[in-house]
Amino acid sequence: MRERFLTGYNDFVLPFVCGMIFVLAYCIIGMTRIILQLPAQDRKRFFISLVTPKTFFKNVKDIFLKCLIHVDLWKRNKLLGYMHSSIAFGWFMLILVGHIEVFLYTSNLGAKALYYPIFFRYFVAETESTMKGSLIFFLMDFFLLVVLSGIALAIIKRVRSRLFGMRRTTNPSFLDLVGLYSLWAIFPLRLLAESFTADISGGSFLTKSLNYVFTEFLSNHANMLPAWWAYSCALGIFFFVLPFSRYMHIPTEILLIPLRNAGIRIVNARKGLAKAQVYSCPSCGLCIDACPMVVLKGNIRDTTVYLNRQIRRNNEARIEEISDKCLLCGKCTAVCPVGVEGDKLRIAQRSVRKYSYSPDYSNISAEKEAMMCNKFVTAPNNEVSSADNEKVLYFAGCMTALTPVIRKTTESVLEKAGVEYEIMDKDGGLCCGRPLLMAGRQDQARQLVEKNTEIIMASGADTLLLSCPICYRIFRENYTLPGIEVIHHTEYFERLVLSGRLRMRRDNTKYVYHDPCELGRGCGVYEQPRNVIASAGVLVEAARNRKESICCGGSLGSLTLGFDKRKAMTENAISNLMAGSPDRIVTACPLCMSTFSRYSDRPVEDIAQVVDRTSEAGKL
Amino acid sequence: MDFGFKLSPSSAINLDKVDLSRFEKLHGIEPDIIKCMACGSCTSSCPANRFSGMSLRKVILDLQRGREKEALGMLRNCMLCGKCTMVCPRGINTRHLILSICRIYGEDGK
Amino acid sequence: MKENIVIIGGGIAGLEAAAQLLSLGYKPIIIEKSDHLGGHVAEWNCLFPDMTPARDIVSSLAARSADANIFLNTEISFVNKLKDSYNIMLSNGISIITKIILVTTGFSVFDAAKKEEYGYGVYDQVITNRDLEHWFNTGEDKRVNDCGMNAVGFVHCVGSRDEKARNPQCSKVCCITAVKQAIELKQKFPDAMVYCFYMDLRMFGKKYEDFYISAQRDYGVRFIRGRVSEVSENIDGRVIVKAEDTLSGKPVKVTLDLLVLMAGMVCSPDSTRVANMARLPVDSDGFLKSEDNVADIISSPKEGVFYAGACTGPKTVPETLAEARAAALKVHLYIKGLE
Amino acid sequence: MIYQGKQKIWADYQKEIPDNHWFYVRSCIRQNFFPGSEKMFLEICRNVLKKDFFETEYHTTCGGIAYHCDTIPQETVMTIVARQFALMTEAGYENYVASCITSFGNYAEIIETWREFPEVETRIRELLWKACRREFKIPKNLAHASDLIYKYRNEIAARAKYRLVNRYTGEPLKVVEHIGCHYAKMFPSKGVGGAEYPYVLCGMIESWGGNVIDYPERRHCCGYGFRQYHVKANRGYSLSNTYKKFESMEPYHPDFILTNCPGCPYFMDRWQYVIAETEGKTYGGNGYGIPVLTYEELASLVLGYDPWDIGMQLHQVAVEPLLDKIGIAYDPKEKYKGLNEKDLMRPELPGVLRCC
Repeated sequence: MRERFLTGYNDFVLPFVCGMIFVLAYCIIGMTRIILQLPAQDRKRFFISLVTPKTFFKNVKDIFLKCLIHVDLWKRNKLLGYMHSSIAFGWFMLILVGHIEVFLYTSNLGAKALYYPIFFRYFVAETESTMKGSLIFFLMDFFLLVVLSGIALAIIKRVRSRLFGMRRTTNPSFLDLVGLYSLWAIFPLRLLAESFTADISGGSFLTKSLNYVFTEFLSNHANMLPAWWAYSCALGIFFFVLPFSRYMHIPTEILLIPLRNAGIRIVNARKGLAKAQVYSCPSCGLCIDACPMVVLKGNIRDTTVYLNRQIRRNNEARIEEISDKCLLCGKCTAVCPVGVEGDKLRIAQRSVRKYSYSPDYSNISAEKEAMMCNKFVTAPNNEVSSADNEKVLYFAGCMTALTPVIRKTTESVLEKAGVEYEIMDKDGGLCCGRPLLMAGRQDQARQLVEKNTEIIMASGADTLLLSCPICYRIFRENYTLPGIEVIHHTEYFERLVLSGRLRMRRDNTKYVYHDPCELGRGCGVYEQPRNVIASAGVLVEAARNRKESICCGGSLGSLTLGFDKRKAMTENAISNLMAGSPDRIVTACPLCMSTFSRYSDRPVEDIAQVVDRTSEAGKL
Repeated sequence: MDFGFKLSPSSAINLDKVDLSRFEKLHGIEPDIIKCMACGSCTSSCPANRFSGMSLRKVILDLQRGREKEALGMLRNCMLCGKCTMVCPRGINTRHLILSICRIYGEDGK
Repeated sequence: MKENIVIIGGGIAGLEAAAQLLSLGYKPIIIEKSDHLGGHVAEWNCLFPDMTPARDIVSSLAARSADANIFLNTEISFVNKLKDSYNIMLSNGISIITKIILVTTGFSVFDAAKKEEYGYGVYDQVITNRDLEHWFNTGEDKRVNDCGMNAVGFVHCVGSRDEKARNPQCSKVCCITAVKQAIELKQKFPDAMVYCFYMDLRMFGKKYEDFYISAQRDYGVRFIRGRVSEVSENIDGRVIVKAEDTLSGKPVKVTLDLLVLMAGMVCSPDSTRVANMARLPVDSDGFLKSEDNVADIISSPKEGVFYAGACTGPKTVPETLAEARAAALKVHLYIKGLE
Repeated sequence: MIYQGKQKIWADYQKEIPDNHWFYVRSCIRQNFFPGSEKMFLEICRNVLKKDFFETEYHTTCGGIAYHCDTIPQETVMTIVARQFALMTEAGYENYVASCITSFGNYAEIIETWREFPEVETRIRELLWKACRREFKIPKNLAHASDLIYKYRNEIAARAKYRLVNRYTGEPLKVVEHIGCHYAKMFPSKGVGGAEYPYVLCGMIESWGGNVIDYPERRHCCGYGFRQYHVKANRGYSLSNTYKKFESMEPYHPDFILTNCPGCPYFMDRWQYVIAETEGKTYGGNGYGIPVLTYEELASLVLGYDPWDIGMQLHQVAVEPLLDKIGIAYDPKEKYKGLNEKDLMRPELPGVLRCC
């Protein structure tokens, strides 16, 4: 090993060095700002999590698996996974092996440490004849090949994204394109530059072979310098563009993972975690295909990836438009490989809206309301009466009032099972607060939560039964009801069936179960309803189900989508359910039910109807 | 001089004098507002009706008649639950309408 | 085919029936009191819901029925019942013996001046739906002020559904006509505020509801549910309209530059006169009485006398045309039966 | 305004008013409000126009106010009216003229009811017979006293000393006419000119040289509305109605208001004072109010009677500016001197409304 130049310096390193310094400084400042923007409590929690061994290892593992290997993408599509991990992991290994190489062979680097690992082959002549040398040469060439294969796939993906399981991809912004092309250019240029130098500095199967080809045509070594310049420039351009392009996700995600592992939630619409999420967005466009609104082409630009872009640009008008239109089904969050929470991010945007008039519920007497729901009725069927005498308070919810069959059949099931129950909203009741929360009116939602809490606590119930997933979610997430179990009727029915208090008659009816957004993605309830339905008939699955279930289009989440705009979404969701050609569509949400029944060609039922029809009183 | 009685304010709505500038602003954002045909479905399904007499039909009408105070009084207990959106035969996006009213009208909006 | 068929009235019902009868090989006689064919429709500008020019309808009808014997400016002096036919004496001295009379005498527009509180004929800025159509056609009406049209009102049900006007029935077409005219005025004066004062909106026909929604959404016509109770004139000559806004339960008052009264349909005096001469019964609503109001609206209780169009009650143009065609067929079958 | 349109309507509402031989009944309240009016009516009809007007001291109220206040049932009011008719029948008259608008409306309503439901009339005849052994005939002609002055308007104009012309400008005086609600709103055909555009006062004004002005709230009630004024809690509502009328007529600057009802002139006169005191607003020129005259007062003034002899000093709103405009001679010193030369004493002057 020998230094080729005494100075160990050439001007061509400048673009790279400047870019590197710039991007490092930018990232450090940015990271500090994000951390400072966190509320004091969250910041403390974050720092503690960094030094807690459990979260520390989780962080390392997550960063490795997510940022380098992209496991989520592997799960989705092998080719897509390979493309991403080959570039990320390959590059990472190039950097890592490059550094190892530098530290192995040179001492007292000084300022050279900045660029030596990158341009080692130019400054240092090596021989591949030693074992050590040949291994490193081989590794470097190998990982370069890996990256190059990734780049090749990336180029193919630009043209044929369907091969990668993506119907639509993001329309890149100008700087994204600059970043993209410079990234694409980096590795071929590196190959070129190193190949030129391979006969002097040494190389392996890739660079050396290319060098032989080059010497046939371009024997003059003076040609090598422009190649190194080009390589350095590509790197420099990439680094300069990085903070302003989607590639900012590379450094930001490393911050986002520990933040998320620390259990921090979005508080401010634009600062702290929200900012980390926005900058973590790689613009991959997976959320575009996921979005139920995209059946209408006009809505493509209202998906999460574009929200992130507009937030980065501070385009307030578009931010408002995008965040108000969303159905808040949460599917983009579910599919996002970096963990951008599209729904919560939007709610946060909605919550900063200025209103000159605000509702206020202080005039509503919780006491009076509670008086109306504290007379628990024991079902006439005493044979199966519960031994533990649980008192079930059934909150049907606003939407259920428009689909009274759900309430009626739920009551009927409760009676069959001999449950002692009382209805909380016989005469309307209060809203659970979730619609207000989704509209970003958090103070108002909080007031309703407090009122309802008072009512429920005063009722003397020990179980709160809900048939509306919208209510269920807020009751689980935002209510504190000590001593009271909050349960959705799908879960409760499963319990009744398992405990034998209900006996199901199974027949050959084919049911497909639609996962309501708020129940599935929102609360993680997937299996219980399926178990119940499977005991009533034949359960078939939709093309996309569970976490990837498609919103019915009726969601309260969207503030601006008009009735006429939702039809296509509902029809798309129905066609998704038709994959197993079911006889009946079953759901567990009053809103999904009324939305589907509007356009469906076959019966749409709530799970309560199915259970009521196919069950009889069991024995304990 | 106190006679023990005085002029009672007119209860009539004088459309010539009603200031509709805020309504026009609202109409700009919510063009569907005047599609309302006053069927009253929203009112009959409204859970807030019991508390503040909320009736979106009346709110829409009152805003057109310049009776803003009355309209906001009714809106006081609106819980944005969306039942009115579900039942509206004219497909008016009532929730967004209510949010827009809250943005345009009210104390600070004056 | 030498049977005489007398069609009384040269409105669209008469013309359509004549055209059909001509195509069946008859040569009907049309007796028209005025100097033009097409009746009320000829005075109209555009017809809902497709804004078809009324002129086109009338001229095509007139062209198709041109081969009939048409007597313009002719009234019926008397009708004598003979053994199995009628002797009809015309004002021009001609006498016709016929076994078949088709009454297509139509309706009259309610005289809006009878609703004194609206001030038609007293206030400068009060016109009727017919005046407005006339203005659409000719642009001539000094009551319509081309510049400075800030607010216009339409009063629905003028002389319809009104016991006081002795016209308890609904005139059927005024609601949609008001919506149509409101849209047309809004097109001419986009900045004007247009109010429709209605009791009920009866949008029963094909595409009427679309028309109504469009009037609200696209043209911003404001509908106020309440009947105008009185109209006064302001010091500047504009009219002040008072009504109850029944939906807010408040009296409402507004100053308008033009008030259009949607005068309804009443049985035309000519129908009544023909009915008297031919001894045809009159129904409780003042229109001619059919054999059966459900199954056989085009037959009169008298042998050989048939009805078509608005002489038996308010009707829209398509309904009238359909009835005229049905009546022509009925006449044809009746003649076949005679032979 | 299309004047011909109005004329067409007036032509439709002409009622038959016999020229002579009338049985006259007074109003309960007018003699207290403007006592000169009824006196002048008889004076003009009997002494100026030489007509036969019979009056009896035995007649009572028609029961109208009580009836409209829901304090007596319809049978009672009908029996009272039947007794009045009996007095007329006994006196040998067939034409019945009432001084009060509400009475006029009341009589018209009862006669119409009897026409529609003859069994009611039979029953009332029985009740009257049981009560006071009287029998009656339904009057052949029913008129309000203003109908007669309307009928005689041209004769009065022929004898007139003054015309309703502003003597400074030569312009006709601008006159607002106000018709009592019960005159024709219930039975348009019973009033001269119908209910929408009554002609009874317009006719007088036109024939005596004035100009009628039409203002938006022309039809509106003066605000008396028995149940409103008589209950003190509702009195503000009564006042508000008058206020609405004045606000509406204000831009036209009327010279005076002519009325034909007992309550209207009184309330439109007195409420101007209350409005001035509470709202600080006056409607005439220079802080004066708009004088409100009864048709008899106007007829007397036109005929040249001394304003103080016909009771003009009893008006709250000073009439002097009007008298000056017409050019009627009067002696300010005589204003508060009674007919018997006795001093009537001066009223306290209001704070806002300017009075002489």
